Amino acid sequence: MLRFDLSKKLGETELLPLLHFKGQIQLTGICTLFGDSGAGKTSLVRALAGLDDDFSGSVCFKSNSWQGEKHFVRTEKRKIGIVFQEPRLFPHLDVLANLQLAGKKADAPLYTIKQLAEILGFSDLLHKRSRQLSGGQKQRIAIARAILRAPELLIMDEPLASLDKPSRLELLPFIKKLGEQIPTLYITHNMQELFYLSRQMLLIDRGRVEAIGDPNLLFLDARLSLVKHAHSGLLIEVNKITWQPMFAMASGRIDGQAILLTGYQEREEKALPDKLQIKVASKDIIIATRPIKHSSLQNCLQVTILQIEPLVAGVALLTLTTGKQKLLAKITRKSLIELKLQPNLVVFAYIKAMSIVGEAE
Amino acid sequence: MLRFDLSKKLGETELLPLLHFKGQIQLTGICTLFGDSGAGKTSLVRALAGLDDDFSGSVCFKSNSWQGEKHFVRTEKRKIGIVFQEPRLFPHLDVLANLQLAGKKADAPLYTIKQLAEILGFSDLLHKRSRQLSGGQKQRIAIARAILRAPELLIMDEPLASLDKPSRLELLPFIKKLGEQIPTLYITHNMQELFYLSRQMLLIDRGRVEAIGDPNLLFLDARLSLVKHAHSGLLIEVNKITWQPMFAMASGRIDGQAILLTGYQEREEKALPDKLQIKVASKDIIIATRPIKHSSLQNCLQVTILQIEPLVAGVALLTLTTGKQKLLAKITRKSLIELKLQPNLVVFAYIKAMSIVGEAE
Amino acid sequence: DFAPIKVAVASNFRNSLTEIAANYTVQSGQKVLISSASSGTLYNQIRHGAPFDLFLSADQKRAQLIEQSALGVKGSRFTYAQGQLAFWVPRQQAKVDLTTLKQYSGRFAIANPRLAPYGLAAEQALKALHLWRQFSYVQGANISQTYQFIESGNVEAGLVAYAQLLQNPLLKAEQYYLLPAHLHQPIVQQGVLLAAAKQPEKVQQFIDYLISAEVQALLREKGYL
Amino acid sequence: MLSELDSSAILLTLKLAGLTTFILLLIAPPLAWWLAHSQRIFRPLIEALVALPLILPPTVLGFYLLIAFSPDNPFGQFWLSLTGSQLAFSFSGLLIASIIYSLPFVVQPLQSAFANLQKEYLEVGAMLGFNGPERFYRVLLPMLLPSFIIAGGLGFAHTIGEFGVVLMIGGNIPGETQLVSIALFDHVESLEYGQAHLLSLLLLGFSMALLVVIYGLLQKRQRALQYA
Amino acid sequence: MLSELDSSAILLTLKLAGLTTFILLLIAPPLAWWLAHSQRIFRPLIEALVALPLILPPTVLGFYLLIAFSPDNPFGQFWLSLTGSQLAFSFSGLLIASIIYSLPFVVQPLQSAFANLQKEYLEVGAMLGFNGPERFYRVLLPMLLPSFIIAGGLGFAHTIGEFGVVLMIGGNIPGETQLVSIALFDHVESLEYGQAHLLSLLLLGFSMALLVVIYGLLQKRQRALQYA
Ligand SMILES: Nc1ncnc2c1ncn2[C@@H]1O[C@H](COP(=O)(O)OP(=O)(O)OP(=O)(O)O)[C@@H](O)[C@H]1O
Ligand SMILES: Nc1ncnc2c1ncn2[C@@H]1O[C@H](COP(=O)(O)OP(=O)(O)OP(=O)(O)O)[C@@H](O)[C@H]1O
Ligand SMILES: [Mg+2]
Ligand SMILES: [Mg+2]
Repeated sequence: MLRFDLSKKLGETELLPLLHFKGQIQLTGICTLFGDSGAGKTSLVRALAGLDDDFSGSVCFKSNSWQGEKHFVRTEKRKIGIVFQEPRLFPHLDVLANLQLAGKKADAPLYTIKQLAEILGFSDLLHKRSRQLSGGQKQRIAIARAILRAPELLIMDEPLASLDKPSRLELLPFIKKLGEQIPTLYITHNMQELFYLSRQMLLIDRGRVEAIGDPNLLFLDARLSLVKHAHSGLLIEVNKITWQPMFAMASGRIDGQAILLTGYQEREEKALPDKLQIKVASKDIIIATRPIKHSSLQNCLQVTILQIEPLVAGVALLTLTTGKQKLLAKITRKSLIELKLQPNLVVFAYIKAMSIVGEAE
Repeated sequence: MLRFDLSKKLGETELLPLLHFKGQIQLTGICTLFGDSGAGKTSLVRALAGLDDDFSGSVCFKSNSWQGEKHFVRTEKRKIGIVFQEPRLFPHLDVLANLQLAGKKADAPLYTIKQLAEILGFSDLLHKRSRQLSGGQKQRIAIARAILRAPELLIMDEPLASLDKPSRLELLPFIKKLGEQIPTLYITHNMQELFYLSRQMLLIDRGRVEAIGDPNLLFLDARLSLVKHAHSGLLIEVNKITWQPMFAMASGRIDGQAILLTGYQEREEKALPDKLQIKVASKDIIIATRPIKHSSLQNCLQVTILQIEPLVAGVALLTLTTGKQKLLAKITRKSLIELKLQPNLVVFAYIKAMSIVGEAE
Repeated sequence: DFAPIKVAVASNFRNSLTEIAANYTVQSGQKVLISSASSGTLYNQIRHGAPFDLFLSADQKRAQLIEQSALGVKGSRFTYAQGQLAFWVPRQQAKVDLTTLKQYSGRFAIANPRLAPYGLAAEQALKALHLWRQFSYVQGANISQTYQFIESGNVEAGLVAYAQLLQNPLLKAEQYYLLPAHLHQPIVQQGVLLAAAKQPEKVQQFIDYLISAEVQALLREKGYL
Repeated sequence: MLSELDSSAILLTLKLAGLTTFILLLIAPPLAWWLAHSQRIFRPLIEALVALPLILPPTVLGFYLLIAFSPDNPFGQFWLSLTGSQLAFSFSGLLIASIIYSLPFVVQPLQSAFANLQKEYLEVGAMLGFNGPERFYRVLLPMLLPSFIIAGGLGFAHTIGEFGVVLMIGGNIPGETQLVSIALFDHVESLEYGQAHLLSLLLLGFSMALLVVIYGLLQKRQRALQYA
Repeated sequence: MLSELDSSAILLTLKLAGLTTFILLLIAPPLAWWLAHSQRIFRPLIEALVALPLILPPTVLGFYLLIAFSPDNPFGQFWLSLTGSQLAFSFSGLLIASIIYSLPFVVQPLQSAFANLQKEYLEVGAMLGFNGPERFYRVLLPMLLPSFIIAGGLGFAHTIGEFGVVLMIGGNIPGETQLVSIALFDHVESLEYGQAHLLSLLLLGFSMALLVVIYGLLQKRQRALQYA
């Protein structure tokens, strides 16, 4: 458990006269920090790391009080590994020396430099200086450095922001696995990362903690500042996974209804997990009032319309339910009118595409 | 026209022993530089800007030779506005003074500081110092600085990397418009930005220019290193745009076939453009052998299958044509088998979702 | 025992004293340690506890001040040398004499009258000759600086110590004119035994040697009176 | 209270220290830049040469300068033919000597700052269209202002206190080469302690006041940079 | 060639300069850090105080130190009761005086470097688990090595050349407090030019060699940092 109640005055004339962060988060897996540019994400993690002593208030990490009225545990004693928003490699050291320095005070790092170099793909860069690295290379080395510190808490401030998509997709599973070994605070602007990595999300808005909770629920809540991101899609849990050798594809069930999992890599039958999480983008759902035949649409769920909201001109957002789980669907006003859709109507929701997000617990 | 042939030896033991960039690009609109982390994008633009005199070779900008065997025009004489990969604001100056400094040598900037502050959303930050800004705020100010330089060429190195999605979506149209006024080289890892902004793309791979051309064509070419990104979708041109007041929606034609444009903002009828570019993701196309009725699927194109390629297990990629234009569609192997699809077959392609990318010329 | 005698000597006499002390050590076996600085510096040091046995000042005043204070041994003050002033014009072809001095125009080097006894004497002599207002002066902080001003060619002429001139192997007799001693108060260099001396008898023996006829004769050869 | 000589010495000292600092602040930055960044093989030699005036005791340095300034020697001769006047015992001579002697004190704090400077900011300067000199005064100077002030302050203070060299080549000519340091030395040597204390106090008081004001402004700026 | 006195003076000088530089490199960094970053109102005052020894001519400074070191005064008395020996005219006295006098030369290049340091790197140091002193020697020192070398070199060179203060405080006692600078001064004063030139050459040669080696190593490291 990480509990904090921290505040800092920035000055009356400021855009944000006061930063005040209060909340508590579970230290299992990755907790994502999400919010607009300038909302205060970096400020919060810096305060938690003890890097900004202008913050007053309290911080409790597990059973230790890191900051209170009369005491302040210094950063170096908090055992936090930080990937700063800028890489901050030491310019006078080569990559290897930068990483070795990180191990000086580490008790038992989970990985060796060599392992990390392989995982993060910088084995060839060990003897380069910071100046000779590309932006993305620096970021990968900064990640390795934070891990080598053998921290009890890992803070990553947009660590993958300047990586290309394939590298990012390659690293995400590693970060997710890491998060299961070391509690992690992860700042990102990327919703794919957010949904893939986190079971817990801390929403920051204008210098405050606006909400803490399951990203799924927060993205469903139209009262939050998230509303501008919402409608992009929700996570759904699929269980009873089995393998369909004929189509080289796995299938499963959502609240009892069968579904085929596209995009899931081939695995041996016994290695299949029990449950999976998938993300269905709201624009990937097709609503039909009768079943569709003779098409490439494979996945059909029978759902009930819960709510119909107008979005931008010409587009409406439907909230659907399969019983226990919810889905969002974006359709045109034209369809809405032609199909005469209304709340409580039962319709067919065809899922055109989905992404496998991870194995559910 | 920007023509260059530049090379730099990095050393035999290096990952990339040699950087060698050769090519020529049109100076109309934005040219995107795309490539993996460490491919050499930053190195190329630095060489073009005259910031790395270890490069030998030649650079010609319009009718001026910037670098040749015996001469080298210094950066300060090249009139280039650069948004560096890191913001690099002067720490001893506040935002306003940073921006004013940029105007010192500018002949006739397109925008005033005030206008840029409004467009880029930093009006409230003018009296802050670099240390007091968030990562995304710094980046926005670095963009403004490069514009205020009144450059003849604009270079932006991942300028939006640390912005939240709503801010990014807000800024993209501005950058696109800017690109029409000042030729721009734009480095990004984000495919949405790439497709939205660029008519021309420079693909960098392992220290070389791998290809230059229309992103649509390059992403269609399986021989390029892009193959790992491909199959995500293509741009399509829509013409004869008209307004459908009943559905608050615009419609148009693709190679003569009618289509409804979702997601296009309301506009007065006369302000509608003649042509639009839309992007259709390959996973957003549904193939049917007979027309689909009673569903929210609105847009149907009759297309001919050109090619069928297996992708990962269980998924196939179809290349379709409407006559002149091409579309990619990703479908499951199961559908492929069940619908008995083959090259040269005429099928119905339903477009579930699309994004409006911009007005075509 | 063989604890050396520590002598504090004004810089301008350091050379001569080194030679004298070396002779003395050969004769008596007694070692002499020489520390030199300007008389003013030595005076200040002695006042603040410098561990010297004997103070050889370049003037009379500072030796007197020490003698009168608790730092010196009353009645131990003695004159060990008396300097002579010479008018030196190294680049002169004809023989330098009083007329040369009287007709000289240009910058004139002397020692600072406030700091150095040779400077004071120079001022007195030039005033006696009614020449004081005739020149513009360049002042050395001590007599050796004054000598160097002239020697280096930066000043053409000036009043220096005769003892210094005699050290110069290139010196020719035409280049200088020895000023008559009556033109200024005698440039007496006095010494005083310091109260802090651990072995006053040994020091007194050295003083006796210093003022012995043998040494005084040597000093006359070296340009002292 | 203060003798006329002493007060004219004060004025002269201020003039010398001011001019020396000014000239050094013109000469030192390019030299310091070169020393901080050149990859020439002989750079360490030049670097050591700059520090050299420190190694010799000032009086001895002054002695050698005296020889160099003499019209018998090429440099002194050159100067004489150029300006018609002699270098030794003149204000110009003092100025040249002070510049040589105080050079390392101005060069080295600057070099220390330049050596750690991130060249990135100069690239920004070039991007903004500034040429070399403009980058110096639009980017480097304001960014490294504390170092320039420290360097200037050190040079100024040192020129005020310098003494051995100016004693040797100044010749203590009232109004022309008689500086406070020499006057102060005179007072101490001639056992005029009262005047020595007074002049010391005055010199220290004035210099302290000046330095406190400059350093105070510097601190204020720093505060503004961090907390405004 | 070289008299026995001169060679013992050289050894003594090296000992003094080495020790002074060593001690200054211990004292100066924290002081310079404080001067570069403190927001205390009295910081400019301390900053000016550090520069103060420069303002007074060395002999005069030496004179006041002499007074302070005298057993008649509290400080001198304190020292006497502590160590049983007098401070003036002893090696310890010389050492203390040299430290005071050379302090600004070591502090100010460091301060100049610290003032421009980006604190970001110290935050990384803290993140990596290093406490204050560890951050100093694991982060600051290696990162700002050029500045430390410049500062140390300046302090060393200056201590070698210093003369006014040590003459006053030391008393020019052969073998005990007679340093090369004083011996050299003596030679010049007593018109022993041959010995003066020889000693100057030796001093310059040795110091140059030392500095060239140090600065050369520094340059080599710099080259490695940029081009390796
Ligand atoms: N020292 C400071 N003084 C005044 N304002 C500050 C200071 N530090 C940060 N701020 C302000 O606090 C707000 C939060 O900054 P912070 O860096 O935490 O944002 P962020 O959420 O990390 O944004 P980004 O995603 O752009 O990195 C910003 O508006 C910033 O201008
Ligand atoms: N001075 C240098 N010496 C040696 N290698 C260098 C130097 N500068 C860059 N490189 C190497 O050149 C390659 C290209 O670097 P560059 O910064 O151009 O990449 P990039 O395409 O901008 O990557 P990113 O998207 O991560 O910013 C990298 O592998 C880098 O390690
Ligand atoms: Mg941030
Ligand atoms: Mg890059």
